[in-house]
Amino acid sequence: MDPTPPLDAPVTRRHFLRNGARLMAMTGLGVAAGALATRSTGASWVWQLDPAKCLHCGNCATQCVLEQSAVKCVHAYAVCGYCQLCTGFFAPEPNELTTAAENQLCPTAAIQRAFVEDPYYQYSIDEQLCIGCAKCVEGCNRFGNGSLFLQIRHDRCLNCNECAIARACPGDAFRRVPADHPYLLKTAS
Amino acid sequence: MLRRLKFIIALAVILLPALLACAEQRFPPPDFEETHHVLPSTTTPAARQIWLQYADTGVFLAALATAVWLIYKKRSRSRLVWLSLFSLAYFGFYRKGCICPIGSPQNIVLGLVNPGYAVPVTVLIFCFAPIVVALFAGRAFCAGVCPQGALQDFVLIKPVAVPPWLEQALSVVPFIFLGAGLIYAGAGTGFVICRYDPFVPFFRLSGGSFILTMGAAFLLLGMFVGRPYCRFLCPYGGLLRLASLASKWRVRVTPDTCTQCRLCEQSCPFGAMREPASAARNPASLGAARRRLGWMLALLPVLVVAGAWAGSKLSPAAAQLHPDVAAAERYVRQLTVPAQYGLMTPEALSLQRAAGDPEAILKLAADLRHRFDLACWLFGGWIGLVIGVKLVSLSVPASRTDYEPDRGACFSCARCFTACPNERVRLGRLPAADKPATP
Amino acid sequence: MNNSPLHRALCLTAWIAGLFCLLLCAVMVYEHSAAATNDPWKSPQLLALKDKLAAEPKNEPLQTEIRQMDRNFREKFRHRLELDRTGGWLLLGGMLVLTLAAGKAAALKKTLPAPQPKTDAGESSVKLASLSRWSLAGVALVVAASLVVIRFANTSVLPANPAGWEKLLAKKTGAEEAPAEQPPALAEFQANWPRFRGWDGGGVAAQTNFTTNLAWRAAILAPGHSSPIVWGDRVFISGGTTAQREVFCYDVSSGALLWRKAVINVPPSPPMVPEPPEDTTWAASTMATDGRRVYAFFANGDLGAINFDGSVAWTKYLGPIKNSYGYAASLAVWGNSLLIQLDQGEGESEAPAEGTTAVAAKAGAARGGAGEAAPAAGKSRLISLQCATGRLLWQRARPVPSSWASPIVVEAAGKTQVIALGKPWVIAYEQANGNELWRAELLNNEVVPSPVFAGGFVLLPDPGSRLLALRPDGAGEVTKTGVAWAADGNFPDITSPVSGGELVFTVSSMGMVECLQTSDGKQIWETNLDTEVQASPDIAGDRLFVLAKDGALVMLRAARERQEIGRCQLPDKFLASPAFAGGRIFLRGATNLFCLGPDAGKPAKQP
Amino acid sequence: MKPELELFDRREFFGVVTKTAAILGLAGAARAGAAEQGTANPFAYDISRFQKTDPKLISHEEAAHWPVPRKDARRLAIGPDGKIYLCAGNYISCLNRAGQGGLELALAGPACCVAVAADGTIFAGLRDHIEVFDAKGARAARWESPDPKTWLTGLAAGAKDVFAADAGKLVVLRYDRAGKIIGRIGQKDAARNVPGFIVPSPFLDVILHPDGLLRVNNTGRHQVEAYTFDGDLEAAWGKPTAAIEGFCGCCNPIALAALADGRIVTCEKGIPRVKIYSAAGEFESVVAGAESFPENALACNDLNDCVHGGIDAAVDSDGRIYILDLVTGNVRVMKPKA
Repeated sequence: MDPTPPLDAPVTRRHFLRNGARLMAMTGLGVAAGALATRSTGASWVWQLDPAKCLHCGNCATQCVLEQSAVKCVHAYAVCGYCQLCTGFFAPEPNELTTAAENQLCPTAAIQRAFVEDPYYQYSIDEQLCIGCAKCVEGCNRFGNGSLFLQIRHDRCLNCNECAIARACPGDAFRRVPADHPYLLKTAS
Repeated sequence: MLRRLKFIIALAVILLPALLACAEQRFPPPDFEETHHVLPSTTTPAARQIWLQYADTGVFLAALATAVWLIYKKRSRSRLVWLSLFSLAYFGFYRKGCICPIGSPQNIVLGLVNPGYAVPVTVLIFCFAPIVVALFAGRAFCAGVCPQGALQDFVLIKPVAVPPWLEQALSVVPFIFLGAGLIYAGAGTGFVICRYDPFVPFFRLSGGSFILTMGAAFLLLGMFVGRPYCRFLCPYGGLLRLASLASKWRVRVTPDTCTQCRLCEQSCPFGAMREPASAARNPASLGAARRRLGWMLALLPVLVVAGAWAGSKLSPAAAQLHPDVAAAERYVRQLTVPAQYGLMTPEALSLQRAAGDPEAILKLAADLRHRFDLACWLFGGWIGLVIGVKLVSLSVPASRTDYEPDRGACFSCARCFTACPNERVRLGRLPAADKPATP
Repeated sequence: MNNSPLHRALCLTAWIAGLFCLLLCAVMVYEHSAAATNDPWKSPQLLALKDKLAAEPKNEPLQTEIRQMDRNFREKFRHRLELDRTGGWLLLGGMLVLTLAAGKAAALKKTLPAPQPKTDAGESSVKLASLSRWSLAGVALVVAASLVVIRFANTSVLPANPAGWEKLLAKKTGAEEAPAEQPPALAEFQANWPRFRGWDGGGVAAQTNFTTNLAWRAAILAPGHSSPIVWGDRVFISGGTTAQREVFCYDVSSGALLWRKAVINVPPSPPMVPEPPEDTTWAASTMATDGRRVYAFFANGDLGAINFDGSVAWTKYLGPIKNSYGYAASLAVWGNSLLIQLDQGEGESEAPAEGTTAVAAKAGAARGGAGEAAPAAGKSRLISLQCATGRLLWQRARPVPSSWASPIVVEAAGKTQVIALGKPWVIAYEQANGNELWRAELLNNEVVPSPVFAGGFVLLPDPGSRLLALRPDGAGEVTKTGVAWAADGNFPDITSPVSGGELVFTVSSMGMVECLQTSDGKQIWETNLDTEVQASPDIAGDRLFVLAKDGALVMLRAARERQEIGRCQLPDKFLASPAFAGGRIFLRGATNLFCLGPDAGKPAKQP
Repeated sequence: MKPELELFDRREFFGVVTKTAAILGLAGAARAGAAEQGTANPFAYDISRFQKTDPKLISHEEAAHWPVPRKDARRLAIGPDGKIYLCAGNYISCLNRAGQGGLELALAGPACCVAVAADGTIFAGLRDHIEVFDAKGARAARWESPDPKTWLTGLAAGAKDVFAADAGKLVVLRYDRAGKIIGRIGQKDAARNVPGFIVPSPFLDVILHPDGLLRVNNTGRHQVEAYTFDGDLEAAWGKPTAAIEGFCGCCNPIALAALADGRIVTCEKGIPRVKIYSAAGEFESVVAGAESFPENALACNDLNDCVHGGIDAAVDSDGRIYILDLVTGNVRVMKPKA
């Protein structure tokens, strides 16, 4: 790759070649930059999880480069039925409807259940504990309104150039989106 | 499984109207008459501020400029070390190594191929600035700004000389890696260069077992072999190597005349120092060299064509890295052999998804495979080209009068400066008297 | 200086730091491996306990045990996360110390180089170059080998070429061709009466031996003006009420009702549609058959294909149909395709109704885009469906309003042409693909009579004004060039002409019979039956059959001299045209289906 | 360089290289192993064991099944003449036992529920009002919407009264035959200790039980509640669990039907199944388990909420149970096992 000319050539030719190469390289870069500049954006991109495509496979908990995934379960309160028996909170065969460990579905007890008024209970996520395993999401979607769903929490996400979860997502639910609308929340329609 | 799939397919057809109906059917949450409880709203923590990213870019450019200044004006290794440590701290451990120039060419290619992806300005700068610098002043980026490089440079304890013939041969690997990274980016199938960056896990203090082990291995190797990743793998290093071949200025070991003392050769841990090479004495071998060069030049196109042909055969395997193609594969497989997957495993779910709308997934896969056919064809040709050109360059007889660093291979780490007696004299560390006499 | 205390200290530090790092690594790796059993969601014990509890729900100690275990598993989990966070930094620190110390130590031990000047620079560089080339070849080989391994390590079952993809997709979307069934031979069509006025709509029977004694009569179970069709030993009629539309199958020899089948539940057919006018009925359009299925089309837009055993093959909704007098055009079958002339509306200005576009769209989708010829501005169109599946083969928009004439298919000018009338156009389409062959702007009145093809001409009355003979070999617009001759006169407004070849006969609805010369349209004779006629006349052998509305079946000689051979009277009201097949004549009255022919010796078959 | 130095260096170099290679190899192996076991999902929400029914529990077998002529079927009822009345899309279709039949009533909007009185009068519940047709299908009356939030999902027609389950207002409305509201049943009322209905998804049903009481499914509480016509809560039973003896999910049972002998047929969604309970609420047997409704079962794990899964059931005079699968639009006719 060393464009050294044969020995008998004058030294100046080597310089000439080098300058030519540099000129070409610069123009090449310039053209590429120009081509991109027309479409390039001042903003940046972030990763987004589309809950409509999510298959609740558990990859978000295991595949993220972070020890504790940047994907967490979030709760669309406006969609929730405030069920007494929340299938996202209770195991399929709950012993009784209490917050005792044996009745809970969440492996890390990250869902808090608060009594509002008979017979309604409010459920909220403790993000410190949530590992984004989507077990509750599956429970809620299978039986309920689907108010529990996964989202990438951008205060935690490192915004890797290649998202390790996106790579492994069976539902193809991850997308690069402009950073100004990073979230895709469910709303009561 | 097969029965299940039939049902799902039926379902996909049946449920389309239902899907539309569902929005209307969903029930609002209770209006809490007694407590008038107000519904909390879902929090949405913001991503990193955009201006901070521009700040990063500023720091990056500043660091580059400083590096150039330290190399050419100050000729100071120690300060360069401090700069590289700063870069390691900032771009490495603070910014977690994302985005770094090493992966940025993939974004550029994706931006060129996929109109849906507009390359952020910051990425453009991160990608192009070091190359432009290299075109004028060599690999200053590697010397003082690249956190990966700094890390390896830092762990280098007892340098061992890699045999030059091996060094030469392995120097093609970065280009092959670059090719792979770019075709995958172009085919919209992830960024393999980022995927196999062995040091980013250290910056994040977390990562998969495989990549962590890779990183550890590279660090261990790096204790004895100078910058193994930069020299034998880093694709961006490959780009900079090319660029700096055409660089306007170059690092000079000695401020004035070379005394042929070979101290600099000893001092370079990266095997970048080239010894003087005069023309071979007897003209016979010269003729042989010319003939060989001719043969190699003739071989070049052959290699390219052969590579392209072989590469085109590669796409069925290469495409499977894309999840959708993999899903399609799985789907078509189970049509003949019913698949057995565990409960809710990603494989099973992706299979369900494929079965829900086979036409869509197959169309997608077909499109991707088509793209990969072209991409792999190019990749093969690229490999052929790289090897061919390297052969040619190895057949061009070199001619040097002094000991000087190879334009491409030199990281301009400034180690050799102080090894040169003349430089020491210039710095006043040696009295001019006991300059070793030229033999 | 090897044994300098500094050096020893440095070495010691390096060793300690290294050990520390190793230890830390070991701990962290262990923690991660232990996660398989210590994570609350993976631990086998915990899961086992939970199952146990499911078995005995009221077991207090078990519950407390679970809670306890769950708690300290969560503790462990949190602890592990802690360790990961802090351990990472510790590890870095350790490595920092290690490298610094080791580096310094190495620097201390370093013996200064005393290189000797090189003499054989040139030679060595040449040697190096050749060595490098060989090693490069080695690297290339390794790369190639690994690529080959990758290639064959993960094989692909996906097709390699576009054709393969096409096939795979076709298979998935179920759009692949239906098993191509061989249509019955043309001779079979001719021997039977498979559609309105015989195999080609010409009203000419294949046999000549028709007797007029009443073989049997069968009650009409649902009203309708459609004519009977005959295939083999079955005669079919259709009828309909607001409640449901039906197809009836009778045995030709005994008149026994073999089966009746309702064409219902044809999504997206609406339940309520405006009643068609009384004198058109729900079932005015005559069915067609290809010996495998009978195809029935009703005024509400329901199209049904019914197998000969009475089971439904397929149904399709082509409506809604906008037709002020009610839809009446009959179906035509040719080979494997079913032709429907769906003229409707007051003009071509109206936008296509949802129903029609939906059909087109559906067909397009099912066909992978082959149904692209969606109807244009007007709703009138000519549709060709695949007999076996009802899949759309092609459809062409027609620039005409409602019409009531039935299309005919003729073999002329080396092509199979579909000829369809609609004010003001006579248009011929290619039967295979629906491409327009020629068109002539000749019709000034609403079109009820259907065309016939005889003596190389397409003969069609322009009701009330004239009879036209067209040469079917033109191309493009043939209004000027295509007309062989035009005979003025009060030509029928309802019944279709009939021609044995040399002569063409028309019967007006007032009962005026005219005989013209096919070659030039010169009138040979005319006679007045002074009775109302709605059914189209037919020719069998040398006899011209004219069925009057009041039930009189008049037989005239189909020849240059006028002669009435005879007539017989049937006790019913007749609007449908008779069917001639297998030596029997089938006449559909308002209340009864009559069969004239050799007396049925056999006992009536039971359905 | 001095040759021996070079040699030494090279040996050292190769040593290092081999070590590294070994490490990398191990890493690769480790990773491969990880990939093998990585397929299992430790977080799987496992209800597969509930989707298989113990054959010993199944008491009925399929006598016939046929498709509903129209899309979006929601409820079915059985008329005195033994005809099946289905509300599907904007129509009430009246079919005979074989699924054949002509009479169809077109409605202004989607029909949510239907009931047929002993005299053949047809009551069709639209989203917010009731339309009345005589046995011939002629429109007889239209009972206007009692409340904008009204969402009718169940109807029952007695001799003198008509009961409409209003899932929107969480109440069962009692109409007289003239269409006047003469009672509101099941509204939350501590004094009469009526707990009130919880209806997270639109499936509130009401049936007339042979014992002269109403049965209403309080889905959110997983209870079947018995009310007098005047709205006194007489009894309630039901256990929330995915296990066979209870009602699964957030809101079940979604539909009820009563056999002549007083036993009660319940329908669930989520884990779609139809079961029979004694009048007192002991679980007796399974009419059709989840495996009989595969599409219905999948409807819930494929889509993002489960409101369009679902089943409805009705019982005819000779004890055959008609099960309407809302997802496939099929009706299964189940007769007791011989």
